[in-house]
Amino acid sequence: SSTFSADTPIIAAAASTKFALEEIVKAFHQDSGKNIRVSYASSGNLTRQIQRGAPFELFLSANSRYVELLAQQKKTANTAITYALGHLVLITNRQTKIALDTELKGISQLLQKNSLNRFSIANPAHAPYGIAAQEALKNLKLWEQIRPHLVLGENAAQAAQFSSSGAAQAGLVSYSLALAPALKNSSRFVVIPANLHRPIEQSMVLLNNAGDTAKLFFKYLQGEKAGKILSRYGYTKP
Amino acid sequence: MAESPKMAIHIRLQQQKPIPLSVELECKEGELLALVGPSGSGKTTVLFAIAGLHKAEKGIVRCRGELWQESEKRQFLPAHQRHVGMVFQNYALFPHMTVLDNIRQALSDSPKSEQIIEAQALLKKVHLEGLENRYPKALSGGQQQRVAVARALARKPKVLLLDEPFSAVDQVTRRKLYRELRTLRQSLNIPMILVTHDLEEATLLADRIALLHKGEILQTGTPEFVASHPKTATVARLMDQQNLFTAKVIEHDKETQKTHLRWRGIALEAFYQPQLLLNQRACWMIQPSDILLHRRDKPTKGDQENPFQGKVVEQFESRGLANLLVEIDPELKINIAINVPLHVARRNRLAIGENIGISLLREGIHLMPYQKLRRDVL
Amino acid sequence: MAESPKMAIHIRLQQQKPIPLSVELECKEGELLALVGPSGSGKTTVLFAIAGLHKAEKGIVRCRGELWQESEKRQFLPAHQRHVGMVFQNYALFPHMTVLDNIRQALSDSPKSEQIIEAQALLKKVHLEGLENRYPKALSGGQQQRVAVARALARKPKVLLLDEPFSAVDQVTRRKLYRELRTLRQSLNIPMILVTHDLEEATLLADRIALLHKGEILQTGTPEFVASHPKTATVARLMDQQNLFTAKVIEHDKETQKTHLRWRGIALEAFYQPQLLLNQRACWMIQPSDILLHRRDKPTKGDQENPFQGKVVEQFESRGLANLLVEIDPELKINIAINVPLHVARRNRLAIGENIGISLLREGIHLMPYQKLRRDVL
Amino acid sequence: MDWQALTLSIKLSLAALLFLLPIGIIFGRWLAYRQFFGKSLLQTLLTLPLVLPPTVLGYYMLVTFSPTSGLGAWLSSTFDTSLVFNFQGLLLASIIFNLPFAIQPMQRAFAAIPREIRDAAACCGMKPSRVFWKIELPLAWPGVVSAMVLSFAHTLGEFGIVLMVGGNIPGETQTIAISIYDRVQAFDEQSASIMSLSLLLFSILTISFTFWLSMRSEQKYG
Amino acid sequence: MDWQALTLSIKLSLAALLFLLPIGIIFGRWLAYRQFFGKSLLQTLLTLPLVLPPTVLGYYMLVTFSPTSGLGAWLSSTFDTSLVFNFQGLLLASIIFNLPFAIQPMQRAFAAIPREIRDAAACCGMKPSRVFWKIELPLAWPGVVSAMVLSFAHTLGEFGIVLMVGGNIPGETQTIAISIYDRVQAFDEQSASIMSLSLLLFSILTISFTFWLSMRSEQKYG
Ligand SMILES: Nc1ncnc2c1ncn2[C@@H]1O[C@H](COP(=O)(O)OP(=O)(O)OP(=O)(O)O)[C@@H](O)[C@H]1O
Ligand SMILES: Nc1ncnc2c1ncn2[C@@H]1O[C@H](COP(=O)(O)OP(=O)(O)OP(=O)(O)O)[C@@H](O)[C@H]1O
Ligand SMILES: [Mg+2]
Ligand SMILES: [Mg+2]
Repeated sequence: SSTFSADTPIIAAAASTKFALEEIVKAFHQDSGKNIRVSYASSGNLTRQIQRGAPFELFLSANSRYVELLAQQKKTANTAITYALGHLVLITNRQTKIALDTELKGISQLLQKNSLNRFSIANPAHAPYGIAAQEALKNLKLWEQIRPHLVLGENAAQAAQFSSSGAAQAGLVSYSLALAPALKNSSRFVVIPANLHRPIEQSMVLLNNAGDTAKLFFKYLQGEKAGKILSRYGYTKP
Repeated sequence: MAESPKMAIHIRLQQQKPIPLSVELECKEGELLALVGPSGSGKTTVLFAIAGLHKAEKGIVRCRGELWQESEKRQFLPAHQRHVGMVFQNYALFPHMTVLDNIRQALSDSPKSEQIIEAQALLKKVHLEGLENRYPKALSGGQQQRVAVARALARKPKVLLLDEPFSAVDQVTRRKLYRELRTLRQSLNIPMILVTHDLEEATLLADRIALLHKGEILQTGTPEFVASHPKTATVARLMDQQNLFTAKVIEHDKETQKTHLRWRGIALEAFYQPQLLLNQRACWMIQPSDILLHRRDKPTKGDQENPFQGKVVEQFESRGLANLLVEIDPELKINIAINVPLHVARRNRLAIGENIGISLLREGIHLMPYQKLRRDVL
Repeated sequence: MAESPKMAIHIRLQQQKPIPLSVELECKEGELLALVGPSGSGKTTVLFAIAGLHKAEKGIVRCRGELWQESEKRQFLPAHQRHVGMVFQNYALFPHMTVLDNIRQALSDSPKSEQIIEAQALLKKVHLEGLENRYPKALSGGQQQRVAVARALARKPKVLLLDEPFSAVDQVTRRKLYRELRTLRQSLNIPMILVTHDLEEATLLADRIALLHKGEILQTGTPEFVASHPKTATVARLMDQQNLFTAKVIEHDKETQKTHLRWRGIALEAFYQPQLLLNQRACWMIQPSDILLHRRDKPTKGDQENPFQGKVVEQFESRGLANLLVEIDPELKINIAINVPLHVARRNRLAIGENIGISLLREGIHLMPYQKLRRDVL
Repeated sequence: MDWQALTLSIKLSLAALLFLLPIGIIFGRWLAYRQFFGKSLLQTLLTLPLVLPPTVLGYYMLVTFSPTSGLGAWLSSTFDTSLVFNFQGLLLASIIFNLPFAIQPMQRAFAAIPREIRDAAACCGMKPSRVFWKIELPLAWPGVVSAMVLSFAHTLGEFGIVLMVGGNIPGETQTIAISIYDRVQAFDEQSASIMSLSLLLFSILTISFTFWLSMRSEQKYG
Repeated sequence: MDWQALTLSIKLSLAALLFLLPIGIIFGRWLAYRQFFGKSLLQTLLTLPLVLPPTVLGYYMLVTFSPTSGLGAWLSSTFDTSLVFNFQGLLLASIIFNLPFAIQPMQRAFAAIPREIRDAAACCGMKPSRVFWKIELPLAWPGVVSAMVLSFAHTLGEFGIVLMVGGNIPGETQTIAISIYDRVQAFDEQSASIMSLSLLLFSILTISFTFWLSMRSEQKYG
């Protein structure tokens, strides 16, 4: 490709990290003068692609499970590092009249009144934020009741689209998404306490063909500047 | 021409596009009108206009008191409401239906139980028994055409439009179909318009013929009359008259009821036709059947009328007739076509190269206004 | 029949499916063979087999020394290598090409620059000048057919196959095309096979005709001979002979060169045809042209041969001939068809209901083996 | 094997066909026989559902029909129905993204019927409706079948738009395609393969039977 | 506006057409004129790419062609090429999932040419290849165009299989469809709308021009 020199590494990143990562990549370019190309997709898809020889040098997963899987299959060049933790938010469209609270009391009231229609989460079968959402709902003893009302997004972003568009009354999605400018205007949200689910570990690992730039970026992500950016996008330090 | 109310169908068409058309036609109940004319003269287009498949720019089509088209009133009855039976020039059978079903489509007014019986009766009429369950692609050209005829009849039409309906049928079958058509005319009593390029067919079947040329009707009348008394040389040519020449009118003699002509220096006598101007050129024609062959043994009465000596330069037989081309002036290469029964030809030992005498019967010499004749007229 | 090497084209076909076919045909250089037969007899199928568009189960097709098909050797030359010029019964023009381009497709052997000139010359031959840039859908039926003829000629074929090539063309144009075809025969010198249902056309154009019936060739010969000397009553019927009857053979008289018949109680004299068994039934026919009309004023020589008195029951004119149906036995309803020149009919004041005398000329009475005749034979 | 999802998919495909058949035939026939200004443009517009990624198309549909939108609110107040997260929504989505496959082949099939055949039908006194049923439709049938097969297969396989509009609710909007997708995403490759094979097998049986039927009737007269 | 992705998509669509055109024509024509046992089955197999969800199909392609598979390893050792994560891979994927749309309409278009027209061409001495170029192809052209338009639009819009096989690499395998999808996922609705509209506009222009051209030539003789 004409716009990227040969030593521009391609890194694979979970789609949910897109907001933060785009800014970090820019900052990295300013600081080091080096370019990075990012292929965003769901962590699961990226894992499958890496298994099949995708030319990625670094993998940022929204879930530590996939990274471990790759390590087992000797696709990784170093040990994985959790560089950030993700958080869940309860989100709803501005026009939807729902009381938002960290214990989802408003939702359970709606459930009792039988007036909850649809509630969106990412698919707990494979999406990291979906798994966390399921855990949180289970811990709040809402899971069984809410199950018939669930609509499942392919990923957290789709779950957010469901609720932010008003098609679903509310949903549990990632904090980083909720901070996106477009959502800020159309939605309201509260952050769910991290103790309601296992940590949503944003793991990263260098892959077998990692070059110097990728290694540099791996370090950069653990640095202070990246940390600041990450925290602005709703991630916390591990 | 004011339309008479007795006419079962009356058509007046005027258009410039896609082809110029200026046609006025009428046809009575039970009358069979043959629409003849050269290939491309617009015959099919006229039928389409009657059937409602072509909408002429300006036009009136009236059928049995119904107004089918009147362009000024913006009235145009769609084809399916017109009750016409139409045989298409290229048959247009429904390829996905058996012969029987093709015909039954036009019988949909009858109850189901009768449809099959009626369809089979029609198939018998067109001599196609046993082919009920064939699909059109498994039929020969002539068989397809006859199915198309049966389908048109099945419609119980108010007017029957036949676009060269027998062109693909062999002569023997055709003769049978002619007979069926004649029977039908009596039983149906509807106007029928038959497009044909076969003048013999027209003569055989039609009460009147209308001659179409470049979108215009040149003449209508009984087939025999149009053939023997064409209004113009063009009509004569289109009626396949081979003996067509020009001459000068010399004298009209009322007493003897003769008109005298000068034809390439030769004096000719025709029957009295005073409508042609004296000392002007005119066209004239004679039908081969009005030419007498002089018998070698004993001269007959007609032999005195316009006698010529000539040499047979072409001869072929067809249908029991010997068709001869007789060169009566080797210098001017004037040839005259005559035909005689075969046995007469044989008895007179006619053959190419033989010298014979002929007489152009006065009664047969028909005069027309002058026009330049094409060289290729035989 | 052993195939002679001089034959330009030789065909032998045998099949049961999709229709039974058992055909052997030959045609010389420059010869025009007319393939006639009733609708559905297999004419198109035979042409398709020659052109390589139909593969007969068993068959040999040889053309000018080339082997085009020999089923035993499993040899079958595909159509595009056969160099046939074919006019399809339904024209089969290329709808997406102009008239000129349609013709040029068959001229692809010529250099580009010559193609247009040649194509235009051909268009002129079929009298279609000026229509070069039309698409087929904007042509009338007859115009399309003539384009198809031009295209077939453009191929510079080794054999010309014409499937009813003039069926949609009007009579005047057709006559011109006949002349072109005759000129062409001389210049091309290739075998030509013409399928036609018009016996007159066959007579006019063909050297020989082959009569096909239900997939079998019944008789071949010159058109005149087949018409006047059919081998069987079936052939006579297919050749549109209307005077076809049965009689009993009474006597063969070698001395007077007569064969005596008894026909429904009446004695008939025919010319000497001893091949028919005595005291057996036979079929006989006579062409209308071999029937003499007795002149009211003066009897002629032929009047003594098989004289009959009868009444005119039907009369129509066509092409200068009066076609009469004469009822010679009101009880048995035996009708005989005769035709006389119009002027003769007029002079004798023939009309329906008139009583007339006729003679069946001995020379015209042709005998054939006995077979049951269909009732519908006129 | 997720029988529920398979049943739903089949139900959805058949229901979509039920709508696409008349829509495709009516539009296809209309486009085939009518000439008008802007016809190319209209034909183009009918192919556009293909141009956008299904998920994106689904998103726009979601936004349009969600209860917070004007149209969605009107629908829910007037008809007490909603076109998201339920079968109706899936159906609408399936119909929309199949329009191009349904209409175009049918248009071509109707256009291929010679003018004179339809003229002959009119001269037989057949009303336009009868001409349609007895002549046009049977002659266009192979093209119609082809369009239907494509639409049927496409509905079975589509998941982007279906996921977006339907919300992946088991038993309600979780089609077999989504179910297979989920299994693959969950690294449950065995289930995914079993389901894929069942789906393929089912498709092969139904589609090849359809083709065979249509071919047979065509050969009779073709 | 992601011009890079748009360019890539157009390149991909055109390249796919370049392959689909001959494949569709050859297969379509063959299916139209040949009768053989199992023809319905073969036709069915050719519609199957539609039945599986694109992502799943993409996954199976990934499994088949990745360098870790037998076929992939052979490809890479023999031709030094790989059919995943690059343009070739996208192209192959696009060709496969468009096969049903390319072949079926073309088959119908060839089947609609009357037998006698082809016979007449042979009698004009035209070799089969010439018959094909001069007669069959021009007459089938409206159907071919219709198939091409569907394939073109479908390639522009497809993203499931492309994402899986291509790996969403900017400048290499990130098509406009993926790019729009990404924007939508990132709630960057403005960019998404701009890109969607541009894509639609581009499609409308190219496709309607194509339709118009094909219609014009058809009207001349149709
Ligand atoms: N769309 C068109 N554009 C221009 N000319 C046309 C169009 N359609 C037909 N024509 C011309 O109109 C004329 C009349 O056609 P029509 O089919 O009525 O002739 P026809 O008398 O039936 O001839 P035929 O005896 O050969 O069937 C022909 O010369 C034909 O070339
Ligand atoms: N596929 C088929 N199956 C059965 N019979 C067929 C099939 N195709 C043609 N036939 C029959 O074969 C016979 C011969 O057809 P062909 O077209 O050769 O006749 P033809 O002599 O050319 O007649 P016409 O003068 O009417 O054109 C016809 O009786 C027709 O019905
Ligand atoms: Mg005509
Ligand atoms: Mg024939």
